[in-house]
Amino acid sequence: MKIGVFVCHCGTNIAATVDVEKAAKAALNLAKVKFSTTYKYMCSSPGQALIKDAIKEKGLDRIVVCACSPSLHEKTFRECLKESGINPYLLEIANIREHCSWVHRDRETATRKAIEIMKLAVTKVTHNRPLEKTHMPIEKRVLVIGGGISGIQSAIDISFAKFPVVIVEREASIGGRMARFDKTFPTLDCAACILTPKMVTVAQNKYVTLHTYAEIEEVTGHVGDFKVKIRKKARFVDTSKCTGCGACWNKCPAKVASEFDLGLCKRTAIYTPFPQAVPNIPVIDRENCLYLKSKKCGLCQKVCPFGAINYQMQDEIIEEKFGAIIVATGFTQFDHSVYGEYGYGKYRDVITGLHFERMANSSGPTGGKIIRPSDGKVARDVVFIQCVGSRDEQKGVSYCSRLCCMYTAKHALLLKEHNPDSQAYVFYIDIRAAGKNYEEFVKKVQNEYGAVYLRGRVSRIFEKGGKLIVRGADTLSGAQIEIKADLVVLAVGLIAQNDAAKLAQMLHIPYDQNNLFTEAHPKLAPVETITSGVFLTGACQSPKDIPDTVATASAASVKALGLLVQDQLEKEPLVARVDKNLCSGCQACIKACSFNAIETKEVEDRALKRKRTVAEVIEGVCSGCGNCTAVCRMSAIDLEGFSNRQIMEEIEVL
Amino acid sequence: MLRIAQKEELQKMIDGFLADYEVIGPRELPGKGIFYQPITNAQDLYLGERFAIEPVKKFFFRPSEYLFEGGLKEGSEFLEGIPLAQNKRMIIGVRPCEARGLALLDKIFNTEYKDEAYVSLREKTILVGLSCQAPGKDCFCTSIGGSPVQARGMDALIFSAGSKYVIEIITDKGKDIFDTCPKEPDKEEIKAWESLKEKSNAALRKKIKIPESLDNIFESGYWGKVSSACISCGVCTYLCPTCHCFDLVDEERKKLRCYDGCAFSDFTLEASGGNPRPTKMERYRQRVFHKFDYFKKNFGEHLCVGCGRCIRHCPVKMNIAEIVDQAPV
Amino acid sequence: MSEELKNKAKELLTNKKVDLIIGYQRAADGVLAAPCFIDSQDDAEKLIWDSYCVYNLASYLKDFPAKRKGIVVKVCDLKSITVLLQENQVKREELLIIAASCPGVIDEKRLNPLDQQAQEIVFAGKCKTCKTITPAYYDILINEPQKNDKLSEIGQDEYEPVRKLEAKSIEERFKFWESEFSRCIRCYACRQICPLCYCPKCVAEQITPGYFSKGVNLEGNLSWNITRAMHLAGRCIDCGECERACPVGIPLRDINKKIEKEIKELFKYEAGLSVEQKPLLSCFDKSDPEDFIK
Amino acid sequence: MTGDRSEWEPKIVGFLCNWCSYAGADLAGQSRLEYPPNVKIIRVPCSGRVNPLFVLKCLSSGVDGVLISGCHTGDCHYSEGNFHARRRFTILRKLFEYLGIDPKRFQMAWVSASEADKWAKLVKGLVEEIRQAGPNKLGHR
Repeated sequence: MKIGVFVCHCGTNIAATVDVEKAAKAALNLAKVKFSTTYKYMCSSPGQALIKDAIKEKGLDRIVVCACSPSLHEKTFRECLKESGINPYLLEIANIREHCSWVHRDRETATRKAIEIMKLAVTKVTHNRPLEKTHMPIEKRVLVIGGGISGIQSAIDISFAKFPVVIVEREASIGGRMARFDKTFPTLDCAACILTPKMVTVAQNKYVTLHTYAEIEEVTGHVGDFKVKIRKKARFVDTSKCTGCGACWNKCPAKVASEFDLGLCKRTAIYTPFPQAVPNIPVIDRENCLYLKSKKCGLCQKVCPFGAINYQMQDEIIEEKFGAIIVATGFTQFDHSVYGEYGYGKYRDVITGLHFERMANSSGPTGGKIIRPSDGKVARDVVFIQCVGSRDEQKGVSYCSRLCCMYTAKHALLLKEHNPDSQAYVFYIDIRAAGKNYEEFVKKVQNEYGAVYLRGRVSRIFEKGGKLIVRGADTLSGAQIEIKADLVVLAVGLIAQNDAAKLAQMLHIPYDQNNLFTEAHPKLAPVETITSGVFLTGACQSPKDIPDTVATASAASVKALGLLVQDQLEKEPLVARVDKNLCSGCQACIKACSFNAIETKEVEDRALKRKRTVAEVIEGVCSGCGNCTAVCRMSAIDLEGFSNRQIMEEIEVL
Repeated sequence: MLRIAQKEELQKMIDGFLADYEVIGPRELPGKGIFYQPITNAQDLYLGERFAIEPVKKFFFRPSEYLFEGGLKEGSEFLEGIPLAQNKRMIIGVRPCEARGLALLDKIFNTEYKDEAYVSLREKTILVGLSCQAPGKDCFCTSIGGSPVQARGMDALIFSAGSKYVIEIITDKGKDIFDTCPKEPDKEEIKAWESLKEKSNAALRKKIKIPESLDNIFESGYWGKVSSACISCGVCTYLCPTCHCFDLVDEERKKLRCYDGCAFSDFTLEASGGNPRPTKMERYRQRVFHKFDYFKKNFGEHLCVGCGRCIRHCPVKMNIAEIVDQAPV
Repeated sequence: MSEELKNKAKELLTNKKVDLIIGYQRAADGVLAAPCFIDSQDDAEKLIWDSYCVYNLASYLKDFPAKRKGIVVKVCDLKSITVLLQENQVKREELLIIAASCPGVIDEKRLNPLDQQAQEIVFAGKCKTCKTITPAYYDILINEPQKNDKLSEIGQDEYEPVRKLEAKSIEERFKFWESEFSRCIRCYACRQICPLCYCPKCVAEQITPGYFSKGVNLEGNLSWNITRAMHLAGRCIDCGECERACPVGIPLRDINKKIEKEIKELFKYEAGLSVEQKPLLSCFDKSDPEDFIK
Repeated sequence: MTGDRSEWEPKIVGFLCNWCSYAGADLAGQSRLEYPPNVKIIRVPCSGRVNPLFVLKCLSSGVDGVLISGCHTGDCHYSEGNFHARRRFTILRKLFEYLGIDPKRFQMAWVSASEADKWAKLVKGLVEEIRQAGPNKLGHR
């Protein structure tokens, strides 16, 4: 072994405080160091040429560069080694600038320390091994979990690049929350008008497969090779025969509250959630179908001209492989019944923003009339209350739900448009209208639509004389306020889906105390997760409005496509490795790995003459954090580039 | 040559030794047992009947010893022996079996091949023994050529006789140190001493028979059976006054010699990963054969002194005496 | 009880329910017990069960891979089997657990080595505070579980020795342990007897790299004993075998108990409670205390 | 073992995670913050990489103090490594205390990539604390 040590002056950055010549000379006293020299700027072209020449002339096979932090030029010098025909991982950087010359003033002290840092690097490089980047095949298909606007957008983007994509949506139709909206802020586009074409696009796209009324059952494998079991719930309607003619739901006698319309109207037991459903094929709700419950009725089967109704249908589990997964499972609404001051959810005329949205919608349950659900009278005085469940650590969640300020403003505007005689009152804590044309929109609602904004909280709502008495404070004027309202609309917060944690566990992605999925980095990797190949979009990560949701959907798609366009997956080789002779198979590492990068493998133990189960690292998945190595009691698992031997010897030479 | 001393006189002599020697002797650690340790005055000594857990072997063939250091210093290679201990030592209270153990170890480390570390420690040390009068239930020295009153390997041997001590001087070294004790026992006292020796011998009740040779049962299934309880620890070998297997290890820049034992699973493990003694059966058989067959063939006597330590301290009560006694020869 | 055990054992071996039974027999001295391995019904006569059956036989399970093993266990030993199952070292279907009602076992160290007769029984420290009577699970239960009422004095603090040491100054504690560890001869009896020390090659034996000195000196002995304790953190079920096996009387249980106490207080974790439990050091809680971290 | 106390300078080993603490120390350099030279840095990918055996090795090799520094909880580059490290070393530290090993000799800190100032102060404080604790007598140097 011939180690070369190259000490950089970095102009005067290093040389002013560290005696670089002395350091270079000291290097020659270290075991296996055969050459050392200094240069003004080692990272410059002549500097690199110096290293390359020395490698050639002196036959060096391992290099230590004493210079700046490895975060700056480790890559540069690895490349330099590669060009000289040495494996790029046979390099160590001794950080004698940031960690030495820049933090010490005394020349002697700094020189002594620089030599010690160099000694560490020389010791470490002695045990570096030549490594090659690893390659793994990629299944060139993407799974999108959730068929709301975010999943739809992701699927469209991926299909655009001509890769197959599968959407799994648990409802009977794709469309998600956005399908229930009337207008969108701040432009007041009709939600259906912009969403429906996208829904149709995915439905007709040959690269997109839709599995509606389906759920994820199990996820195994890893990036490039996820194996996913999908439960296709029994629809009791043969999708290949049904044309969506509607004969069945027109005849169905069982009526239940419509989930899509939040109970504002009824639907039948065989139903599509809404008229523009994609696919436009109904499902039979097994809890409420008279035939499935008690073998009575059977009307739908009789009236179906295509014989599409099949009461014997069973759930089906299919298994498919994917290279990447996009999680677009969205959000659900905060349940405001925990608020006693708003009547524990028992007043029929205290509704949520989404109810309002449905009422405002011309194809909605009230045909676009904004009324009091209790008596059907037109709502005139309407109180909007913001931050219900949001920004409330006691009863709700601590975070801001981000969209409520905007949708409340939109509602106040829609109210005026629908009921010109009406008056909107908005109780708020702060107005958060940070978005393009958002502030202007709120101003417009206040100034042109006459919405009265009251800064303060509502202390109580109670019924009196057919009206809702809303008591609250206007903290700006200091006045106590009492409003006789026809309708109260609560801007309830956005929270994670009830089963979000379960899905996160299946995907091995972390989630926070609110069950919102955690991105790999809050700033620099906002749509990635720590599980390589799993990406996040939309409100499953944190509350997002439609533009942000669509943006993250496209971002996640690009990340997924970035994987798919590669011939093979390339991974840094600084990963953990198991010495199967030392491994007891206790699986402590498997249970400790955040990345699910270790699996079990059966091997023949020649000494014991029997089969043994040991751990094995999936190189393509391992992130190289090394946690497993410290968990392993028998030190059977080690980390390339930061091996036990290297660290132990580094300690020894200190 | 015999001497006799009152308890106080003996203690005074021992206190006198402290000026010239590092004096080591059995001390009682409450709740733990008896341990050989340096003493600072004669009162520290435990001169009762209980045995020290570890034999005196460790003061000569040390549990671990740095032999030399080498590497790079200022760019050039160096190799330095680690200096041998120079001070004079005396170990008081050594049992006949342990001293005999040293005599056996001498055959290994101080005959043809001279182990510098061992030899220097042997030469620098005076051994003063203490006879056994109430041997333990696991003792079987008389079955293997020893006895509770045997003086082999010692410089002097002390017998506790009521309020007095009879001192049997064996070597010149022994004579030198007990010069300060002028009193010789009278006839009565000698008679009492001789009957004491007889009684001591009789008190050792456990007798075992040791086969002439184990050759024909090397392949016997017996070894698998008797070794099944073995947990492969080092208690029997480390506490044995005669076991002397060792391992050499590189530690940083030093070469370390430390005890090895045939019970350990990596005993005779080769660098290739192969091991001629892969299971505890082969290793336990090796232990018995080494002690009761090979050593006799090579050195004329068994490599066991019948002290019973390996039986007494075996965490799973393996009993080599019974195993040898019942060997199906 | 021994009779009941013998009969059960014969039945199991005759009906080929197991290939062998790991149990206890009388030792050669006629007083103490020793482990035994019974594979024929005739040998089943050897089996005994009484207060001399100190050993945790779970250590022997690894010696018989792929065999159906009957094993005689006490309540405390059973927990080590739970950990072995949790750590995939044995297969439940290869085990037939014969739980023996335990009256408490003797403290071997208190027996006078010079006395050749049977002596009065002094119970082991672990038994004095053992409150568990019924084994968590088993295949066969020998005799109704009942506890010697001299034992399990309710209210006795199992961590008393630990607390006593904690109350000392840091210098006193160091002196205490320095002296205790100074006797360590590195025979590794503590490791070999431990049912949970099953590593194919202990870090103490590894050489490239060597993790700590093999020398019998303060740094080597301290490193070994700390490593042993750390590797049992969240796994040790306090069978006390390490301390019993230690020929030089190092109070190893006091170290194990310290860690047991800390992890109970800090992480609400107890070893050997269930097979499904995640290992202590393979998991964490985001709210784990961190008051010492700067 | 180090002899004369007046000449003795504390020797400290710092295991720094690559993503936060190592970068924090880099920033201290970029900000030209001055601090004592006693801490020798061993770069590791994550505080979770640090094996208690490394700490033992340090203390038995005569190192006077050991520092493990990682990302603040929740900021770990690998998401959870520092949580694992925290639990692991909480136990080790408790054990050290119990065995009479001065807990000052084994410390942990969370230093982010932006906390150059915290890093410099940490080193200063650490060196002072170890200086007061005196030379480590466990080790063989």
